Amino acid sequence: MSEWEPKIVAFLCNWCSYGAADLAGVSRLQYPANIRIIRVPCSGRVNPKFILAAFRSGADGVWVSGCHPGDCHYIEGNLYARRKFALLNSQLEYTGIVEPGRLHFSWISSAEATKFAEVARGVIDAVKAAGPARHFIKKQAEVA
Amino acid sequence: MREYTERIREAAKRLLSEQRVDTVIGFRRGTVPFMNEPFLVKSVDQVDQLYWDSNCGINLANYLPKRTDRVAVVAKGCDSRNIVVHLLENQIKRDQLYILGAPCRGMVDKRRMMADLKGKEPLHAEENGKEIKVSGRGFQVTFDRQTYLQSNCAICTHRNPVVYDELLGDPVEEQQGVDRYPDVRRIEAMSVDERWRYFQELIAPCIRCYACRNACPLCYCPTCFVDESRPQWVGKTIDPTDTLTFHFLRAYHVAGRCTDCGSCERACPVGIEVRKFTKKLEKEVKELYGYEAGVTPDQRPPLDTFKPGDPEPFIK
Amino acid sequence: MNNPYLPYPVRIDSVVTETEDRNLKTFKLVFLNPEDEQKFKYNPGQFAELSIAGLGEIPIGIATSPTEKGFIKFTVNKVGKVTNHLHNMKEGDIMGVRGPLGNWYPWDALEGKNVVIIGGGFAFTTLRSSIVYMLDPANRSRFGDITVVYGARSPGLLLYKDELAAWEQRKDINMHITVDGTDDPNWKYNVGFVPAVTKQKAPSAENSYAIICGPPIMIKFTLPVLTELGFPPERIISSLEMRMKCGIGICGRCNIGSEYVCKDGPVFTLEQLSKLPNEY
Amino acid sequence: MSDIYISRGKFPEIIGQLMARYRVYAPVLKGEYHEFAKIEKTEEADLGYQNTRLSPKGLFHPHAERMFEYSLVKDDPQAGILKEAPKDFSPRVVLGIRPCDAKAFQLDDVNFDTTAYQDPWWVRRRQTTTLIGLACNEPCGTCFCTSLGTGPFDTAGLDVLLVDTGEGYTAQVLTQKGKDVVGITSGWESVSRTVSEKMEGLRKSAEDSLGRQFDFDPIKQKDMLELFNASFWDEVQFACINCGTCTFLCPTCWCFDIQDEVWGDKGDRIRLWDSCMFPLFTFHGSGHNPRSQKLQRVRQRFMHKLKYYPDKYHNGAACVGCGRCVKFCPVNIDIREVVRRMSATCVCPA
Repeated sequence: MSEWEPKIVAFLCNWCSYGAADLAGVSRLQYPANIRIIRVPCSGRVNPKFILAAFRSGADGVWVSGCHPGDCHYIEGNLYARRKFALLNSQLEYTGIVEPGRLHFSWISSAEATKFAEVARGVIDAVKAAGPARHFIKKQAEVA
Repeated sequence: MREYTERIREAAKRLLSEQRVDTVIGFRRGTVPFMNEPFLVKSVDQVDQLYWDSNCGINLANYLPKRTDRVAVVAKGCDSRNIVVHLLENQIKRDQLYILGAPCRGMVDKRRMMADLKGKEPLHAEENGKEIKVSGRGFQVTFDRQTYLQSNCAICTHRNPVVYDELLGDPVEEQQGVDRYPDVRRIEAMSVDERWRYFQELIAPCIRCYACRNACPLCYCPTCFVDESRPQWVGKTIDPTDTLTFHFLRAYHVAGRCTDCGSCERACPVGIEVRKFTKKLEKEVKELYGYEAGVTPDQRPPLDTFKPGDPEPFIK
Repeated sequence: MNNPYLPYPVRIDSVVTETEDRNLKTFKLVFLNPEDEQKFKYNPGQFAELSIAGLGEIPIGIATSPTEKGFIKFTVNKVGKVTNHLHNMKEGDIMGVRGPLGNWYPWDALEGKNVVIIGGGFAFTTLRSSIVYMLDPANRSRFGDITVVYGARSPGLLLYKDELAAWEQRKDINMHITVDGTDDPNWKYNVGFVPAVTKQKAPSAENSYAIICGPPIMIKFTLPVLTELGFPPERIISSLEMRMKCGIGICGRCNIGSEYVCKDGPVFTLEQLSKLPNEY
Repeated sequence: MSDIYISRGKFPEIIGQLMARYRVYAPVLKGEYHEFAKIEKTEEADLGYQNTRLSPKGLFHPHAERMFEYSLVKDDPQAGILKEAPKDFSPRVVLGIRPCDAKAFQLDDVNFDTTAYQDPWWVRRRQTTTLIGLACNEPCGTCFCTSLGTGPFDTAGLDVLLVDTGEGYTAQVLTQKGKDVVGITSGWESVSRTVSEKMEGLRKSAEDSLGRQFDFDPIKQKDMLELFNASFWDEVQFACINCGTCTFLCPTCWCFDIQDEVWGDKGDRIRLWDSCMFPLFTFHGSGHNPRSQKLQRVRQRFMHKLKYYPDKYHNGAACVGCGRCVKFCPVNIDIREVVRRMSATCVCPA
């Protein structure tokens, strides 16, 4: 059997991190292929339900990336998102739903292809260290 | 607390007959011990049904959103904070409200008294100052009110209403030096697997009746996320992952808005300490953004605003 | 024990888009097991639960008549989770059908009577079933005059356009097709709302029954017209819609007063409805 | 068959004998409350209980249960075709059920087991289950069974009725099923006169303590629409928060939802309790909701139990007076008060 490879869902802002991913690709920067990208219009669009849905569906890790504070295409979407994610992040760890190393947030501009590849590698390493998702996966309903 | 009964009746009578308000929301005496029923008074002849004692733990702010009449409402400290939250969220207008502030010494916890009765059924309960006399078939016990406060009331730091039009009694002394979060710290200190097990066991008895959600004044969404079908975020059965998703998101939806009124926990028919979910968020909001829900009528709720320098140690 | 919740497996034989807004499609279904077709004996006016594994079930009126053999048809409006998925299904796909369910138009009572059928929009499905049933050579003599008033908002929103045209040519049925409005210069039928057209065509109430299905607003304004024409409440028949799950009077969802719409209905006379709470 | 008796000391042996042949469900203390659960050891059964917090309806109609399973694998010829989910229908005994709850199953039978349709899961569980009841010597303050045609010693729906007479239990065998279960047990003796007198005394004191708390009959006579349009619903409904506590705890609330759940390429069709208190219950696909208002939903619950059901089945109210909704309603809506209002001779206009 081949070695376990984590599945990571990445919600990337269309105006920055998604562009960085594109640029990283065009620039032939290397990072492992564990990341499934979902393009969103803004990190502020990432509803916490999306993140829970990813984990419920069996994602081993989730990564949300948006524009640097002050650079939001919609002026302040990422600043609202930052508060939202701060609370979500701590509550997910508090309830034991998400172990440390599974949920990641970053600010990456569209020019930062190198940072994108670096963070991607970091995210993958951290999720690998956390191991396959165990806690919060919806399988067959536990009913009579 | 019973002394408020007369004052509530007097105020209701006055406000209705002077046509200051169209209705009055208070409680009437329950049909079983330790329970009172939220009650809408529409005319002066109903006023004498109004009642107050230490079993008025249901948050009356829950009955305010979308009301169109001029309404007087009896409000404890927590209720008044939820009224502030409603005002901030445009659920009701200040000028249609007449707030009868009830400085509060805490509501009693039916569940703990029942537990200490060890299966004996209380048939009558009468509150007298600091004591609650309970009697049933062949027994009589006296409970000390203070000892049997709801756990949220025991750590309450806003016993006096924060907004009101008149007070039903002199302000009570606020509790000083209260440690609000020993239980949160205890859970924080656990390992991640222990925390996971702790919350799994906590919600195991849940029957998905949504009493916690519906007793909460903050849960007024026209369609709750559990009822959405396209996409369906969460299954409707008592599957543990679905039940946890519900409790997690319910708590998250009240982050920065929850006043720790304890209605959710009080309403739960199976005795789940659902505040274990909300209190951590309350603590985080206080630590990260210095915000306490429902205390400041002129400050936006923490998730409806931001500061350029908000802490972001978790972001790469 | 026979399990009334278990759908019969069926194959989608064809899909026809009925209306120009593409929100209504007719699905022709063929039973995978021929013996299931024998068990699925129905009367015009009944409905069935269409079942799609992974999504759920929807109660839909049966659009075919029992005189049409070898298949059943359902015309489905695209509104929710199941119907949206169904609209994307193709010929050859497997799904399920559970039924027939509910009661039907009172065919015994209608025997020897004139039948006035009034329909609006996509509520024409079980009415189509009824018309085909009555026009069947084996049945036509059992009924008196058949009058149909059928309206839609525009010509493109009428269902079963080919059949409507064919019925227009027949002598043994009085067709009054109408639209609320149209800019089609070649439109050869009526223009006007169903209540107005009903009033204008004034079908006789003598020895007659009226079956009326359509949007609530149409029913609301047509009922006074029928009363004026002399139809008593016990001779005005309608079919209710309710949210349903089990379809067999057990799950409790479609309860109105002492009736379960799925089992005791969906067909009620106006007289029966007047004795029930109006929670529908 | 005349009544039989067993001393308290020997009773655990009876439970043991039952467990050897049946799956035995009994009240088990979990946390602060009892609930019916399958017992593995005789001592788990706690017949000293008052009543369970959740009604035992879950024994026949679980909160959520898998009805069908199916594959969604693309090339599987059976994909999308529903198959009945396997279940354990081996014989079982429910020990210590209260007469009110047993009566509730009878009331529910007319819904699940009709001439037109039989709910296969309900019916099979009913067929394979023997109910050994336990009379209520000390009814709760919230009980009102005697006002609705049942009672603390009622035998309706039971196969055997036990009465705890202090030093032991008497057993009244009521059906063939009851005979069969008692037949495999041993250690019974005949009922002495003292025990028999004691039992009568217990019955009388239990029934007297309940009294007749309201008169249900006038509701039967009243016009449905008059009750439906009565003005008191406005006051009844005010406190309601539209949670599902009353319906989920109620032994005669059977309404359910059916949901499909998919995981990977497999799926289940599941049925689960639903509540007429929830707005979604009647929400049409079109967006129309015939019971969009709280008042309509509160009225539906009480009317269904107290008027629609009696009118449909002529079987009395769909309420057995167990008092669970009274005890656990978070806002103290008391069905006894509602019955009194509904049965009051003058329903005065608003």
